Amino acid sequence: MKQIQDFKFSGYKWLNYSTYILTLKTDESVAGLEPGNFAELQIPDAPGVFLRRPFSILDVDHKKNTLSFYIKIVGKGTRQLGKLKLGDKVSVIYPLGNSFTVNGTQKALLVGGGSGVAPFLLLGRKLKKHGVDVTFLIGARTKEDVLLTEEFEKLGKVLVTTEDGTMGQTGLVTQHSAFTDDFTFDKIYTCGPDPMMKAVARIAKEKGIDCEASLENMMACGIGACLCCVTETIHGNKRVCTEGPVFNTKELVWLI
Amino acid sequence: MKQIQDFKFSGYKWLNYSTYILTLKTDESVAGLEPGNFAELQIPDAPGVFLRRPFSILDVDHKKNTLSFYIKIVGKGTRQLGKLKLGDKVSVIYPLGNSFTVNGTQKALLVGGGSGVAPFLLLGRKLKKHGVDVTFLIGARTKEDVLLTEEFEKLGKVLVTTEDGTMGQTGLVTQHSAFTDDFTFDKIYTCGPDPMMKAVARIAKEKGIDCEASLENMMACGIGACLCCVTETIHGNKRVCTEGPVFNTKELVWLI
Amino acid sequence: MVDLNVHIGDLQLKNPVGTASGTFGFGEEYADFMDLNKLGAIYVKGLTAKHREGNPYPRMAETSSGMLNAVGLQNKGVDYFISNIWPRIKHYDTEIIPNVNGSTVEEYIEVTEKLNEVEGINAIELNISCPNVKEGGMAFGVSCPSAMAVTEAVRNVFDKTLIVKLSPNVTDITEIAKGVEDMGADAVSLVNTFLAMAIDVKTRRPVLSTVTGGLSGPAIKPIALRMVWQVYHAIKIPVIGMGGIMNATDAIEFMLAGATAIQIGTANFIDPQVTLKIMDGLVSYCEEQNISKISDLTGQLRNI
Amino acid sequence: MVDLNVHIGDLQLKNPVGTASGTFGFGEEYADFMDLNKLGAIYVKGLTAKHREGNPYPRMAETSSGMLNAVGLQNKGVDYFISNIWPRIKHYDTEIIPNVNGSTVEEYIEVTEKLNEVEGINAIELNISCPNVKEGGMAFGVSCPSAMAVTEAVRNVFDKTLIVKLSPNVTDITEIAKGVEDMGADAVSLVNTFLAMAIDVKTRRPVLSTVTGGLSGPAIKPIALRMVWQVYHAIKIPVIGMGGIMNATDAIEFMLAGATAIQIGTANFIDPQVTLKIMDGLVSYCEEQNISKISDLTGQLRNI
Ligand SMILES: Cc1cc2nc3c(=O)[nH]c(=O)nc-3n(C[C@H](O)[C@H](O)[C@H](O)COP(=O)(O)OP(=O)(O)OC[C@H]3O[C@@H](n4cnc5c(N)ncnc54)[C@H](O)[C@@H]3O)c2cc1C
Ligand SMILES: Cc1cc2nc3c(=O)[nH]c(=O)nc-3n(C[C@H](O)[C@H](O)[C@H](O)COP(=O)(O)OP(=O)(O)OC[C@H]3O[C@@H](n4cnc5c(N)ncnc54)[C@H](O)[C@@H]3O)c2cc1C
Ligand SMILES: Cc1cc2nc3c(=O)[nH]c(=O)nc-3n(C[C@H](O)[C@H](O)[C@H](O)COP(=O)(O)O)c2cc1C
Ligand SMILES: Cc1cc2nc3c(=O)[nH]c(=O)nc-3n(C[C@H](O)[C@H](O)[C@H](O)COP(=O)(O)O)c2cc1C
Ligand code: FES
Ligand code: FES
Repeated sequence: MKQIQDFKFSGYKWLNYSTYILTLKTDESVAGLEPGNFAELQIPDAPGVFLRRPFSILDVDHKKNTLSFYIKIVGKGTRQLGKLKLGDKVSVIYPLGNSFTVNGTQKALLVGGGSGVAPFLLLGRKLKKHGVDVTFLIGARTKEDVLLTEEFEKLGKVLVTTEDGTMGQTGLVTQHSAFTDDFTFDKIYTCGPDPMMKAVARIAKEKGIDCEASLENMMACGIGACLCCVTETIHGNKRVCTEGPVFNTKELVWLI
Repeated sequence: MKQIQDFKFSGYKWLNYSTYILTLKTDESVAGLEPGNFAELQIPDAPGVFLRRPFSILDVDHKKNTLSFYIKIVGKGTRQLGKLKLGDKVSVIYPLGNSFTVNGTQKALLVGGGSGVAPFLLLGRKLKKHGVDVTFLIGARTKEDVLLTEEFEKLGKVLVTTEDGTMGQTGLVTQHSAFTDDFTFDKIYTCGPDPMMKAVARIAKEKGIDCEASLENMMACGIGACLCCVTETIHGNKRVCTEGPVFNTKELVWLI
Repeated sequence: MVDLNVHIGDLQLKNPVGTASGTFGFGEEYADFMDLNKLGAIYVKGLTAKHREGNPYPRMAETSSGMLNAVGLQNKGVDYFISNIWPRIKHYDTEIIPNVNGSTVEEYIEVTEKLNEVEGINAIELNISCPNVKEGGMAFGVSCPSAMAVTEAVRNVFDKTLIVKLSPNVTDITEIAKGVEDMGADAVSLVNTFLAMAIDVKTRRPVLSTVTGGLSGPAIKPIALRMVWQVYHAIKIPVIGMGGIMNATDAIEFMLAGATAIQIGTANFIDPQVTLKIMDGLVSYCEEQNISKISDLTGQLRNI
Repeated sequence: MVDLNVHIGDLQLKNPVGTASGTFGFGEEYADFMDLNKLGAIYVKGLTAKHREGNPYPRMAETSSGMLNAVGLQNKGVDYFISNIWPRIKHYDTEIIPNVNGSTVEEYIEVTEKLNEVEGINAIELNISCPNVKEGGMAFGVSCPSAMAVTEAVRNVFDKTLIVKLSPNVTDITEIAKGVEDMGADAVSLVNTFLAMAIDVKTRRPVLSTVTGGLSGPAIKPIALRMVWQVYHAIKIPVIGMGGIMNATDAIEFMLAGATAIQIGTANFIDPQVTLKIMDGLVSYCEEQNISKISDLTGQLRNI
């Protein structure tokens, strides 16, 4: 069940100058959630920010009653959210959206770019629990933007591409040799910039395997009421906040 | 010359639950100013506050490069201004408006209510410097709202009225015996709620002495450009931010 | 105990607080957050005769104290509503009011005739002010003759309470209000969104797929309030006020200006429980001000 | 070096950034804060034939991302302007453009004829959109025939650049824009403020002495931007855009939508140096985007 709950700022872990992990704590218990779910945060005292902001749930701790988020600063809201002080209150609506499916998967490739890696921690854990062989493929502009790899290494193999060649293979994520070497994955999960996800979906189509993409459309309500966040699917417009954010790319009407 | 200058939050002195002295500091030198002058403060990160807010200058320290303000919380801006943290920047436009005149005054009564006492510290000092005999008459609802008396006692006699009788004489400021006992003041200065100032002005008129009142009209620009803050005078509408905030009450078209 | 009942046409609403069409889905979307039975009314998402896909994405943009939307009446059509959605929501103990749309007068009539047959639907809101569709919508609401024509046509086929939703994108909203009153509307609701626009300077493209969209939220409140005040003084039927109401103070302003009831739109997105808070705030205000019937607030703006 | 020059009628402005009438006094009020010579233009406070006291206090209210004003054209009259103010400000190396008002067509003509004689005054802005006066003002600007009539009358007595300032309180702003273009206006400026209202729920009274006032500030920006875009596509003469511009990004949005030049109003109250910052921001944008002439931005909105 969706809920609205007041959390308190509990801490940051800054990963680089523009990316941080935000942890929020509540006195009540944290609701159960699934990999792929997201939350809508109301950013306190944020001048110029009117609506809530959606973020994937990076991690949840049911003992400590915390939720954490992996946030990349891209504008006024994400900047302000990086300036919380102890005791600041953040209202959170969660868990929202559907989640990744894991049924039947044996060998999964998780392809993420930028803040798109956020849902992969919970997804990686779930896949591992289900005995799935997990490989993370992370694309970034440069070394400094390749984050969370330590966490991912606990769950599977981690491959990296950087555009400037400072880490892993040089180039775009879709140029990684994982896609050309003997390719034995039976499922791709992807989250990140649209062009990246489209390229990944194209590869999945070529290989004839399933691909699930987590979309980041602009949202107003986040709970299915406003119909602002739709994406075109073969069954008509669907709400990314409700029927998504995770879609099987076969369903999406992407010009790929 | 009016200026716009960035100040940094330097400290609070909380006088009661809803009133504080705010001190701001700049790295440059603080401009010269006169009793009665005010400033327009831009309240940083204040959700819902669009315009600057005008406040009388309580005190200035040209050695430490500080300005201070005596602020009563009445709404969102004054509430937010009471939540600054070290390092917070406040943009200040000052010195604005005209100032009290002291020429020829020998024995002055300064009648203030609420945050209206703010300009009286600088005024009291100037009067004292000019050898004027100064009496402060402070009206408040209750004891807890009678503030700054220690400061004022350094400059002259301090009389008090409270509506609930918890300090000084009971009643409204205009009911104080200072107005009935042999009245030897040759000038009244007043600042506070409009009804109080009007009552004080009426007494001054009866006594046949000059009275200067500092008005607190709603302002948009504070620098004479918008014509929002006008008060009606016998010479037509005048801008409180520029031809005021201090007016000789003889000039005001008050229905008194 | 403050009496919160208000009357709109033949409806008695248990309180003046409703949710604005298009911002509250079909109510169900908010059921996790609140007891829907507490609402005075739920104005559900705009319906058309046939299934509509609405406009392409992107459909929204955030603005200073507001947002633009260009949803464009995406809905599965009135038949789907009646057979699939209505049965799921009709049990709620609140007035559920469909929002009726059309590209032509015939389409308005078609949708209305179907709703007229549904037991439990006691009122419709005739939307002649949607700025996000190419044909019909706002075009009807910005010209007095066409607003009157569509109201008259719908009135002829609808026996229950008819609320006409007005567009703010007009020179004189009182003229349109008077016109639809003359044609038999039982109430007017205002305002719908303002036609507006956002541009992304990096790409030099409009933010919305449709270039323009509808502005809602607190940004428009002062204009909406003025219109409610003007319309209240121009007509005799009740006014349902909306546009940027975020809290009880805003709601009271609309009632003082002349609204009999109000609708909460964009505020639901920020706080899905805002309607309950507004109800509580209305009660507190009435208690503080010794008002025993909330309907006594309507139009009680004093002279300056 | 980015070429910032823009052309409006016979004027060559050194840059597109001007200050909006009524928000910048006669310029002098801002001289302590900035070098006025840097401005593209200063549109000075509205003038009438005779001295006017304006409306009673209170004249302003803060709103979400905006403000209401009900100043009501307080000014000392055109003669006083010409003999006392103009001599003090004429030396500034910027285009100083008086804003002309009237309750009747005759008054507009009288003010214009006097300004027409003043050497150094190269343009006027004809304000047919003031929402804060009982007679004239906006009444002229919300009806196409009267907007055309006053424009024609003024055009007949004015030899220099004539800018007509349009009201946003209309159903179709393009109709009025086309009308005044046909009557010989050299440019249009838009938008003036939106008729709006605020209520104090404690006293249950309007906040403004005049009940309604004009809404300005970022709240109105999305609507103003839409109107500039519409008008740009409807007429051939230049458009001067305004309404809630707070920074260079906003200014660029207006230029992309079709503005040749822009005016900054309410933003001056919050930051008296905002115009300089906007100029710097325009230059940076042009440099980043490899634009050598800022006038190349006008109307360059791409398709979605
Ligand atoms: C389901 C979902 C999950 C997301 N998960 C994460 C996450 O885990 N970590 C993370 O850093 N980001 C995530 N995002 C993106 C995040 O919501 C936006 O970066 C954020 O809303 C930007 O807010 P801002 O105020 O900083 O930016 P603004 O100043 O509003 O705008 C800056 C830029 O961000 C874009 N943007 C603004 N609002 C949104 C929005 N609601 N959705 C998408 N893009 C937007 C704008 O188009 C603009 O280009 C997610 C988005 C969605 C829809
Ligand atoms: C020249 C001048 C000097 C002043 N000096 C002081 C001072 O030294 N100390 C002090 O505490 N206050 C002073 N004030 C009043 C102070 O400006 C207001 O209390 C403040 O602006 C309220 O801001 P807010 O956001 O807290 O209130 P809001 O939330 O905006 O409103 C709360 C209430 O305050 C009133 N108010 C809002 N803005 C203004 C305004 N610009 N001017 C007057 N009233 C307003 C409103 O009508 C409302 O009733 C002065 C005002 C003026 C004009
Ligand atoms: C996302 C969205 C969708 C809307 N859809 C409709 C609609 O289908 N029918 C309608 O009459 N109004 C619709 N509206 C307008 C609202 O009902 C309301 O008139 C407007 O938003 C102003 O109120 P607010 O400022 O409280 O949101 C919609 C508004 C929004 C924000
Ligand atoms: C206090 C104030 C006074 C104004 N006076 C005038 C005026 O005399 N003549 C005029 O044409 N417009 C006047 N305006 C309107 C502005 O010039 C401008 O059109 C409007 O404020 C929108 O721009 P903004 O949002 O940047 O302020 C006034 C606006 C304000 C806020
Ligand atoms: S964001 Fe409102 S329906 Fe998805
Ligand atoms: S506040 Fe603008 S003129 Fe005084």
